[in-house]
Formats: sequence, C-alpha cells, structure tokens
Amino acid sequence: MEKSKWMEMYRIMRLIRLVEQRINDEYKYDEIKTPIHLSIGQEAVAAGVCIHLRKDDYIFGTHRSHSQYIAKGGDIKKMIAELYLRKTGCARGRGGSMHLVDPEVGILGSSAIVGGNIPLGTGTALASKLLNNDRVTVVFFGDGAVDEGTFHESLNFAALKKLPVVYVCENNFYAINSHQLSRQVGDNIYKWAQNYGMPGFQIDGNDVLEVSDYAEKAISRCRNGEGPTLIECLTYRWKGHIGTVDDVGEGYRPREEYEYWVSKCPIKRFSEFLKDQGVLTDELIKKIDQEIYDLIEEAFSFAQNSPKPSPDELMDFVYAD
Amino acid sequence: MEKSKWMEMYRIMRLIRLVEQRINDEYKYDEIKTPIHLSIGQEAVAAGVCIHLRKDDYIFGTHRSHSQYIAKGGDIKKMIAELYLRKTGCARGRGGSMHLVDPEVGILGSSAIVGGNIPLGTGTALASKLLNNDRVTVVFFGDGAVDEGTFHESLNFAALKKLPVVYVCENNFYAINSHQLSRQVGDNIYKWAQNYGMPGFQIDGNDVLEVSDYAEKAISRCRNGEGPTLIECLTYRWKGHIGTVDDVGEGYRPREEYEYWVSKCPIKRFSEFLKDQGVLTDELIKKIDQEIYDLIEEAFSFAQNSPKPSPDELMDFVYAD
Amino acid sequence: MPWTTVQVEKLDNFFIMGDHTGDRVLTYRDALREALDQSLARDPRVFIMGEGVDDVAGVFGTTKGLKEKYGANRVFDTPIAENSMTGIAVGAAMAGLRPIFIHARMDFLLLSLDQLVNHASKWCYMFGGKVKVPLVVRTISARGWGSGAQHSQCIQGMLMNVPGLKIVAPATPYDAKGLMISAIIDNNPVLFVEHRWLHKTTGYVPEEVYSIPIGKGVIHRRGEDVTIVAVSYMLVEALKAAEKLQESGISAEVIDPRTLKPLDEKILVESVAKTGRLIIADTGCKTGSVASEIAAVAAEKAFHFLKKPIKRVCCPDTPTPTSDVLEKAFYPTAEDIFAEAVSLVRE
Amino acid sequence: MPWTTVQVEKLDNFFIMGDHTGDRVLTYRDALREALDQSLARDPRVFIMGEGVDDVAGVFGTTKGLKEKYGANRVFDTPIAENSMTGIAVGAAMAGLRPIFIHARMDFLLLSLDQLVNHASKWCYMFGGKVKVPLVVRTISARGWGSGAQHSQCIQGMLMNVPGLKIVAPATPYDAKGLMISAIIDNNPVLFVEHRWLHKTTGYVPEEVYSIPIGKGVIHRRGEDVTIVAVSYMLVEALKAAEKLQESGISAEVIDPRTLKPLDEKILVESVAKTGRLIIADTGCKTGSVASEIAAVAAEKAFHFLKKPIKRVCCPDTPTPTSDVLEKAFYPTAEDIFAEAVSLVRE
Ligand SMILES: Cc1ncc(C[n+]2csc(CCOP(=O)(O)OP(=O)(O)O)c2C)c(N)n1
Ligand SMILES: Cc1ncc(C[n+]2csc(CCOP(=O)(O)OP(=O)(O)O)c2C)c(N)n1
Ligand SMILES: [Mg+2]
Ligand SMILES: [Mg+2]
Repeated sequence: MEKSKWMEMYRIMRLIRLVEQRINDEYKYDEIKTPIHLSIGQEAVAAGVCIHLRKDDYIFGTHRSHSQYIAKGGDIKKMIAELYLRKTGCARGRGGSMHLVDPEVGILGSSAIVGGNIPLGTGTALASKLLNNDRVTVVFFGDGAVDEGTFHESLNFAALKKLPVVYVCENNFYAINSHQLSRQVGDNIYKWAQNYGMPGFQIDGNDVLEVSDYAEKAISRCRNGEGPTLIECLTYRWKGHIGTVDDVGEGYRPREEYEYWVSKCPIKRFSEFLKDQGVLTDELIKKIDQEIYDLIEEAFSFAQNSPKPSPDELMDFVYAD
Repeated sequence: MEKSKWMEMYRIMRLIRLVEQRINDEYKYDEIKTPIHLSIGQEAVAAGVCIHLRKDDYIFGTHRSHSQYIAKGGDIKKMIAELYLRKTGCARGRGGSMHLVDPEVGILGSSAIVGGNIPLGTGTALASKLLNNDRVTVVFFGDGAVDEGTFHESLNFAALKKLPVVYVCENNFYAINSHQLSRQVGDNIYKWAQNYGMPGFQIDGNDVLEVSDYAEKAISRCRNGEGPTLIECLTYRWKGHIGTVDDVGEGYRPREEYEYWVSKCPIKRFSEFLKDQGVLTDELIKKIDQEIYDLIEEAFSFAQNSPKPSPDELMDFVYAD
Repeated sequence: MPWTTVQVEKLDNFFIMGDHTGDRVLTYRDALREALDQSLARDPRVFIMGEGVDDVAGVFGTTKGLKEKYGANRVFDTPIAENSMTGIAVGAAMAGLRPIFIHARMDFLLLSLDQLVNHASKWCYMFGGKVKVPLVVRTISARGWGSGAQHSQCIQGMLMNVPGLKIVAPATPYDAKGLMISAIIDNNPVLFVEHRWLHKTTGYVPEEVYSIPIGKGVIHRRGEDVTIVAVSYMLVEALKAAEKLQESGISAEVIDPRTLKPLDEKILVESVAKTGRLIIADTGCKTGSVASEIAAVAAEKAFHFLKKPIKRVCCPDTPTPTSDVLEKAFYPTAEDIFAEAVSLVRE
Repeated sequence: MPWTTVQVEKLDNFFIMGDHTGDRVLTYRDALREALDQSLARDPRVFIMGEGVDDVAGVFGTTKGLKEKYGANRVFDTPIAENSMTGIAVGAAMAGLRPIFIHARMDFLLLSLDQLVNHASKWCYMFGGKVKVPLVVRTISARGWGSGAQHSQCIQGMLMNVPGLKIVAPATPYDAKGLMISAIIDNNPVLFVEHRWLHKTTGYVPEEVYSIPIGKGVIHRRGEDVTIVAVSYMLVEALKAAEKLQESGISAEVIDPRTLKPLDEKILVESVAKTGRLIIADTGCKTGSVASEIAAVAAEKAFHFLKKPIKRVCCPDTPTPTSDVLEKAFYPTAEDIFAEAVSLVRE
C-alpha cells in the first residue's frame, strides 16, 4: 500500500471518531430525534476496507453505519442533516441515522433489520456479474447478523455464482446486551467461509493495516472474477448499543473487557505507527483535527440551519415514478 | 445390534416398499386426490433410524414422509385412509399424503414447506430438555432443506442448548429437478455440523446397517444429554419428484445415474446380507411379503370403504378447544 | 409434473372476452410467457430467477424455453431460500436491473416477507426516492387436488396492508400479458398474483408489446342491478354467475379491479352509484381479504349509493382442507355469487 | 436503553378506567409483568424466550427479574433468528409446553411468518385437531423518536387474513393482564399485539389471577351519536376525542374490540344499531387494516343501522417517515377522530 493511503486512512478514522463524538455530544439536546448507534472504537474496519473501493463500488450497512458512510465518501453535510431529519438530509429526513444513503458514491442504503442487508449486497454483486462490469460490493454487518438465516443463504448463493462481494463482519461480540457466545456456538465466524469454498479470515479489526491488507486482496479477487470473501474483523464498540448510554459494569459488559479494548484504540495504535514511520507528527495531527473540526462545524451548522420537511410532503416517494 | 432387529428392519423396509408400490399402482384411478411423493429407493434411512426410537420419541417429516411414518410405527390403515382423504384418516382427511400424523407414536405432523420442520423438531427437543425427560426427536429432511436458513438457525440453537435432536438429511441429490450442485457449494452437507461443534457424518443411506449404526449412536448421545448430531444419508429416489411420473432421461436425471442407484437397492442389498447370515430365506421372504400384502390389502380396503368427511365439518378444528 | 396439473387439465376451457378483440387466441399461460419473452428481448436489464424456472416444466409452461433462448445468465434456477433470493433480486433491482422472481406457490411468499415488506417496499420512501426497486414477484396460487393448507393459499389480502408495494392480479390472458409488461417497466416492487386455474383460460391477445395501466380496473360486463367485483380467478366464477343471473332477469355488472393496490376506487364507486348493490368475490379467506378492503372503501366512499348490505363471497376462515369434499365446501363458486345476488336484488 | 423510551417518558401519564375498579393502580407494563410472573408461577409448562428477555432492561420492563426468579431455563435469550425461534417455540408447544415468544418490535414478526402462518396457525386444522399449538407471540409496536420505517410497523392488519390464529390487542392495564393470562391458557397460537405508548398508561388491576374471554370487546364509554371503535393505542386517542366531543355536545360510544380475531361482531353491531355512525381507529396503515375488516363487517351486518358512511382513522399508506414533522403528519390523533365525528354528526 502506498504511503499516501496511510494518511488518508488516518484522516478517515479520525473523521469518523470526531463526527461520532460530536453526535454523541449533541444528542442530549434532543434535536437529533432519531435512534443512533455509534461506531466509536470500530473505525478501522470501515476505513481499512473502503480505502480500496472505487466510487462506483457498492456498500451496504446496518443500523450502525455512520463509519461506513463516511469511509465510502458519503456527503457529511447530508449525513448530519439526515440525523437532524432535515429536508437536506441524504434521505430527505425520511431515513434518519439508521438509513443513510448516497447513491453517487455507491451507498444504496442501509437496513436496520439485522441480517437484512446481506441479501441486498449479494444482489448488487449479482447485478455486476449479469452486467459484466467489475463493480464490487461490500456488505458490512455485525456478529448478530450471523445468527440469521440470510447470512448462510446469501453466502451460499454468492459462492455458487462466484459473485464479486466481500462480506465484512464487524464482530464486536455483542448484539445489544447479548454476547456472541450466548447466541452462537464457537467464536469463529470466519470459518463458515470454508464450507462455502470461499476464503475466510478472522483478523484484528482494530489494526487498520491488517484490515486494509485483507480487504485489498478480497476486493481484487472480486474484480478478477474469483468470487466472494468473508472477513471477520474483531473489534469493539465503546459506547452502549444505542444512543449515548453507558452499558459497562454490573449486569452489562465487564469493565475490564471494556478497558482492554479502549487500550487497543485503533486510532491511537495507527497514529503511533505513523509517527514511528515518520509520516505523522503532533503538529500534523493538530492540523488534520482542525480541518476535521471545521468540516464538522460546517456540517452541523448546515444541518441545524436546514429546513425540516413540510407535512404536505408526507406522501412523496411512497412510489417511484 | 441384536439380530432380531435385523429382521424387523427388513420387514419395515419391505413394508415401506410395498405400500409405496401399491400407492403408485392405485394412483391412476384418481381416488387418491392428493399429491404424493414416494420414498421408493430411500427405505433404509427411515428404517435404520426409527428402529432405535421409542414410541414416545418424536419425529418430524416432510412432503416425502410415508417411509418415516411407517418406520416410526404409524397406523397404516389410518395412513392409507388419509391418502384417500377419509374421515378415518390419521388427519381426518384434512392433511393428505404430505401431512401424516400419529401423536400416539410421536409423529406430531410433517410439513410440506421445505425446511419448515427443522425448527419444529428442534422445538420438541427443547421441550425434552425443559421437561427434563429423555425423549429424543429426529427431524428428517431433504438436501433441498439445507438451502433454507432454518437449517442453520436450528442447528445453531440445538448445538448451543445441547438439545436431544438428530438431524437426518436424506440427500437424494435433487430438489424436484434441481440438482444439489446447482443449489449448493460442495456436496458435503454433513460438514456443517463441524462448525456447530456437533458430530456430523455422511453415510451410505442405502445401507441400512450403516444407517442404524450411526443413528443408534446419535440417539444415545441425545439420551445422555450430549446434544445433537447431523447425519447425511446419501440415497436416491426411484420415482419422479411427485406423483407417479417418470423423470429419467432427456432433460431430467441421467439414465445411468438412475440405473446405478437402482442397482444399489437398499432392500436387495440387505436381504442378500441377511441371506448370507442365514437368517433370511426365500421362503421367509415370501411369508413376510404375504403378511405385508395382507396388511396392505386390509389398509386399502379399510380406506376405500371409509366415509369421507361431510361438508358440514368444514369449520371443525380451525381452533383447538 | 406439478400435481395441480391433474386438476387444471380437468377444467373447462373458459374463454374470457376481455376488452380486446382480435383474431389471436392465447391461453393465460402463453400470454404470460409471451410477455416474459418479449420483455427479455427488448430490455437487457430484465432477468428471471426462481426455483425451477429453467427446468423442463418451466413453471407451468410460463418460462418454458426462455433459458434456451436468453441464456442461463438471464433465466436461472435458485437455491430454496426464498427470503434471501428475494433480497438478492431486490439488490439487483437497486443496481439497475429488472428482476422477475417467481414463487411456484404463493405460500412460499410467506418466507420472504422480510425482504419484500421490510426492504423492497420501503426502500424508495425510506431513502427519499434516491434508490428504486423495480422488481416483479410472481406468485401462483393453487387450488384443488388436495393441495392442502400449505400449498393453496391466496394471501393477497395480507399484502394489501403494505405501503410501497403494488399488487396486480390479472384474470384474463389479455390482462396477464399487459400487466406483466407494466409490472416489468414499473419502477416499484410489484406483486404479480396468479391463480393456477387461470392458466388455462383463453382470450384474445395482441401479438405486439402493450401495457395496461396499473391502478385501472375494467368492466367486464355492464349491468344495472348489482355490481360484482371479482378478484383474480373469481372473475371466471363471476362471469358464470352473471350469465345465470341474466337468465333469471337480473342484470349484473362485473368488474375486475385488476390492480389490487392501488385500487381503482373510481370504477367501483361509479358502478355502485348505478346498481346500489355490491358483491365482492375474492379467492382468499374472508377476514382481512381484498374483499374486506374493497368493502371498506365502498362503505366509506359509496355509502350513499348503497341500497343493500355489502356481501363478500370468499373462502371461510379456515386453512385449506385437503379432502375433496371439504375443498368443495371451502371454495366459493358462481353458485354462491348467484345466490347472494338474487337475495340482494329480490329481498 | 431502547430509544423509544425517550419518547415514552415524555408522554402524559394516561389513566384508563377500564371495566374494573379497585384500589390497585398499575401501569400496563407492570400489569403485563405480573401476568407473566403469575403464569410462570402457576404453570411449569410456561416459559419465555426472545431476544433480550433476560437482560437488564427486560423488554421495556415487562420481563424484568423473571429470569432471576424462575431460572435461565424458563426465561432465556435467543439468537437473532426470528423464523426458526418461532418454529422452535411452536415445536415446544406441540410437545405440551406453553411458550411465550417475544419480538421487541412488531417489524421482526415479518421474518417469522413462515413458521407462524404456514405452520403454527394451520397445524391444528391440518392434522384434524390431533396436535395443538398453545403459543403466545408478543409483539410491540414502536412510535416516535424517528423509529422509522423498519421499527414502527403496526401490521396486525396483515395477520387478520390468517385462519387459525387468534389476535388480541389489549389497550388497558386490566386487559393486558387478563388477556395475557387468557392467551397463555388458550390452546391456540395467539398473537399478542402491544403498542409501546401503552406501556406507560395506568389503570386499576386486581392482584389475583384472572382471565378475559378472547373474542369479547368492551364498551369503554357509552354514547348515542357515534360509535368509535378503537384498536390498541388508538383507544387512548379515542377516549380523549370522546371527552372533547362531549364538550361539543356530541355523545360518543367508545368500543375496544380487544380481540381482533375472532372479532366481537355483536358488540359492534349493537352499538351501530344505537348510534348509526361508525368511526374505526387503527394504529396501522389504512389499506388492509383491522379498520378495513371492521368496516367490512359493519357494511355487511349493520348496514341497515348506518346513517352515514363508515370512516377509518388510520395512518396513511406510506412507510413510517423518520422526520418528526412527518411523523406528526403521519400518526392520527384524537383531533382526527374528533373531526370525523363532528362531520358525521353535524353534516
Ligand atoms: C431482524 C431483527 N431482529 C432484531 C433486531 C433488534 N436489534 C437491533 S440491533 C441488534 C443487535 C445487532 O447486533 P450486531 O449485528 O452484532 O450489530 P452491532 O449492534 O453490534 O453493531 C438487534 C438484535 C433487529 N433490528 N432486526
Ligand atoms: C419453502 C418451500 N419452497 C419451495 C417448495 C417447493 N418444493 C416442494 S418439494 C421441493 C424439493 C425438496 O427437495 P428436498 O428437500 O431435497 O426433498 P426431496 O423431495 O428430494 O425428498 C420443493 C422445492 C416448498 N414446498 N417449500
Ligand atoms: Mg455486534
Ligand atoms: Mg432431495
């Protein structure tokens, strides 16, 4: 990987983190009237994967998809406006945080039904095959989605037809409060790939270089018509499942587990690496942060000053023309 | 296995075969006004598995379940009467061939929805666990059912909870006219078990002794609280998917394939073995057949002479009291 | 051979005039096949997927030979995994293709409602119109020969409650072809409701490509005394009933809404304005049926024209029995429509 | 914390009198919890399964502490696999247990309709009454705070078309407890329809175990001029509307059918016989709604009593928008009921 891409990945991870933190901070004012699921702690996955995607490649996300939208190059102003449910939002205020979209960069939507996006992304990959183009699809989903039959049904079909799709499981070990081991036998999601005759890997989802590495290979396999890959990225969400609540401690996630993962912060780790490599300095960090803060400021102010949809638009878009 | 059970298995296989043949012969008279799916060629699976089940164990079948009903000890008269859609039928004429039932011997029904019975059998096994009894459930299903998400969802749950259920896949390579390899990646259904941490085997489903062997172990594992097993039995149906039609030759199944499997007739094979062992003779074969013919004759005559339901019973049983 | 063929082959060859005349008579099945054939030919984005769509039987003949003609990329068999296959079709539609997904039985649609209802039908709205899902889902309801509770359902009534979905249920060969073409060129998910007993009906069908507006019903027979709105196969029974009513001196107007959602309320209200009496015949179970919805619309919008209670002629609220005797008791026929009409007009 | 809590906490604390008085006031949520608690205590066959039923939040508090009390065998979390989990509950029911399966959102029910409709609801009939499926499926519909198209559906209308299924939708704490107990002791699959905004309503609830007959509605307020039939949460809006109508000199009769299937037709017809005017308020989208079914029944069986068109007050036929402004336009309220009633009575 070229070093220029390192900096881009860093910037994207940082952008995701700071956007999420700002959302977190603003949420208490009750102006973001939509459920939010923050990706803080999981930034490396989206960043490491999307860096290898072209604008015309497709991604599909879930309820927790801010990071992927940002990494794929979705318009930040329209994203924040969507969270504020404004007419200028990427889904014109009809979708909210769980339903981000930006077709211009291949984001065809995300589904808040667990497992629901896996067939959809398999379908865009089918389209690439039938249209004989080399567009790749990446489907992002959680460990929870692996519980659903759609996971298997889709992987089977993709493997059978050798479709250009990369399945990226962001395994953060929890579905709401339910631990992976209380829902699944074993903790090796990547192994399912084997039986479908596709490559499958379990990797450190907090190591953006490792993610990028595996993603690059998987994506180029897709472009070469060699079929799908499953990548299980082990990672961790810092915030509670939903909103800005805390779910660490008694009856929830163990504090040690939480602290362990916070210590493995993907951004800290990568920035240390970049510093070691001599391409990142404290000064540069500040500069990049400042650029990002400006961008975020602009996006929030755009959003907050945008008009809301008007009630008489209620029936628009039920059907496409 | 005691030798007395050999003869019982032989008798059951022969019973299945002759019942099916008689149904096949009678179907042209249009008095069996229900779709039928014959099990000729697949007799060893049901016979080899059910020989180890107690009366109070449960089985669930599919659209193709005559063999299992018979092997589990379902009432033959009521079965034939059900095919003739009589009031005396096991489902009182409401079910037909695809929906046989006999709760007295643990047959709680069968589903004509592919993959539909796998959760149900997993559920009765859950009940055994919650009730802390040692009843075992066997779910029979085809290779087609493995395409459905319910297969994975159910196996995962059964493994997670260590439920006393044996999943028996009768892999006859076809779902209607669709070959396994045009629907699935690979031809190793049994391998799925591995990832669920349960034993899985692919065995010769036309060898009743092998079936019986593996089934016995799986069932005793269940009784001992050691959890589920998946057994994939390779076998073959001689008749077309449905009714009495022929689907061999041009555009359908290759004739050589068909002939190969007919040459591997499970009954011929087992009877030769039994003869070798000196427990079966031509005379005995004749005697057993005659007993079976009498039983069949009785069942068909019972069925044909039974009354049909009357129209005013239409609304009965929509709800249980 | 699918078993319902046994039953279908025994049916009378029912000819439906339709609102088109000409000299080419086709069966409903062949009309459908022609619509698919012509659509595959004219639009490279169209493709067909589903269990057995490429096999010798070709979904009761409706896809026969299409794989040979258009290749295995455009007409292909799928694993038995209705929910994900639907979602895969939806994804392909989002990427600009025009998939036609086929369920050989409407019962199997129940496995796929997550993708159809939670996803396909909501996508356009949920994303402010930015992504479209031009998808056709064909479902075929069986009847008779002991199809039984899991292989004979007519659940179009359930789907009426789904915003964002269009539902068409053509009853004539002419409508079958025209509405199939409309469904394919429509930019929304369209549920295409077929009834196995219609596959054999015949009628005039033009050779050229034509479409029929979604959302427009048709008057099949004009009359003064009573309006019979008939859904899908019930049109055949309604036309038979109307014929018999004529002999008894009762003039029935027979309407086929063709599109169930969005419903042609105008044709309904205008007819009731004339006759003052309304019978609705549907192939599904009565409660929660399409007939219920039509009755509600009439009670809301045509109330002042109504002289008599609205009558629904549907299957009773029971799973389909397998027994031939009970099947006969279960399915409403021309006789039932006739009897209701007589009592509405005479009493 | 489930996000709709944000919204629910902002609601007024609505007290519903119900047909019971006493001195113990409970919330709907606590009434439900008590019904579950008492049922687990009295019948060892009862157990609860579903995503998160054993977690700290306890499905909005309705299952809180039950795992601790009855053990992890009887109150347990499941994988996210709604269709099979439903089938597993069905199988356990066939083997003699009495499972209660919970969906935290009604939207997820759509994933499980194969098992609920093709299997659970048909089993008793399909096998001539030989196997029963005593199953309760709880579903909770959300509303507000941008729940959006995939997390706020009220699809009880779809389920009306399913023979063999019973559907209850209690609106008061008293009914919630009584109908939960009835649903558990019933030998059939019962869909238990809850609305998140009802969880906070309060009312009198007796401490002892009691059941409410499935299939019987209740008159919440007697009146002469117009009948308002209100489904689930719409009862709250209907009672508010009735209050306001009273002030305008219009006397409204408010009926809660409580059971949606089988419907209490008698209470409906008798009320319409008295008032001659009918408004039906449902929480779902209008087309194919429970309101449509009730309208059809009234148009069939109470036609001669009706003086005015039947009115349905429902959500429009669009997926739920996320925008707060559009949500406000989307959901019908007491105002809408009030306006319809005024126009029916005055015009
Ligand atoms: C079909 C379905 N069932 C249940 C839910 C409720 N739900 C929302 S998010 C979630 C957990 C998802 O966990 P995971 O897939 O691991 O994603 P994560 O939240 O960890 O990113 C659940 C169960 C849902 N949205 N869809
Ligand atoms: C959910 C569902 N989809 C499709 C069908 C139509 N169908 C009936 S039998 C069958 C093939 C089943 O094949 P398999 O499971 O291998 O069983 P076999 O007939 O070989 O015994 C299909 C697809 C169905 N009954 N249910
Ligand atoms: Mg997770
Ligand atoms: Mg098979």
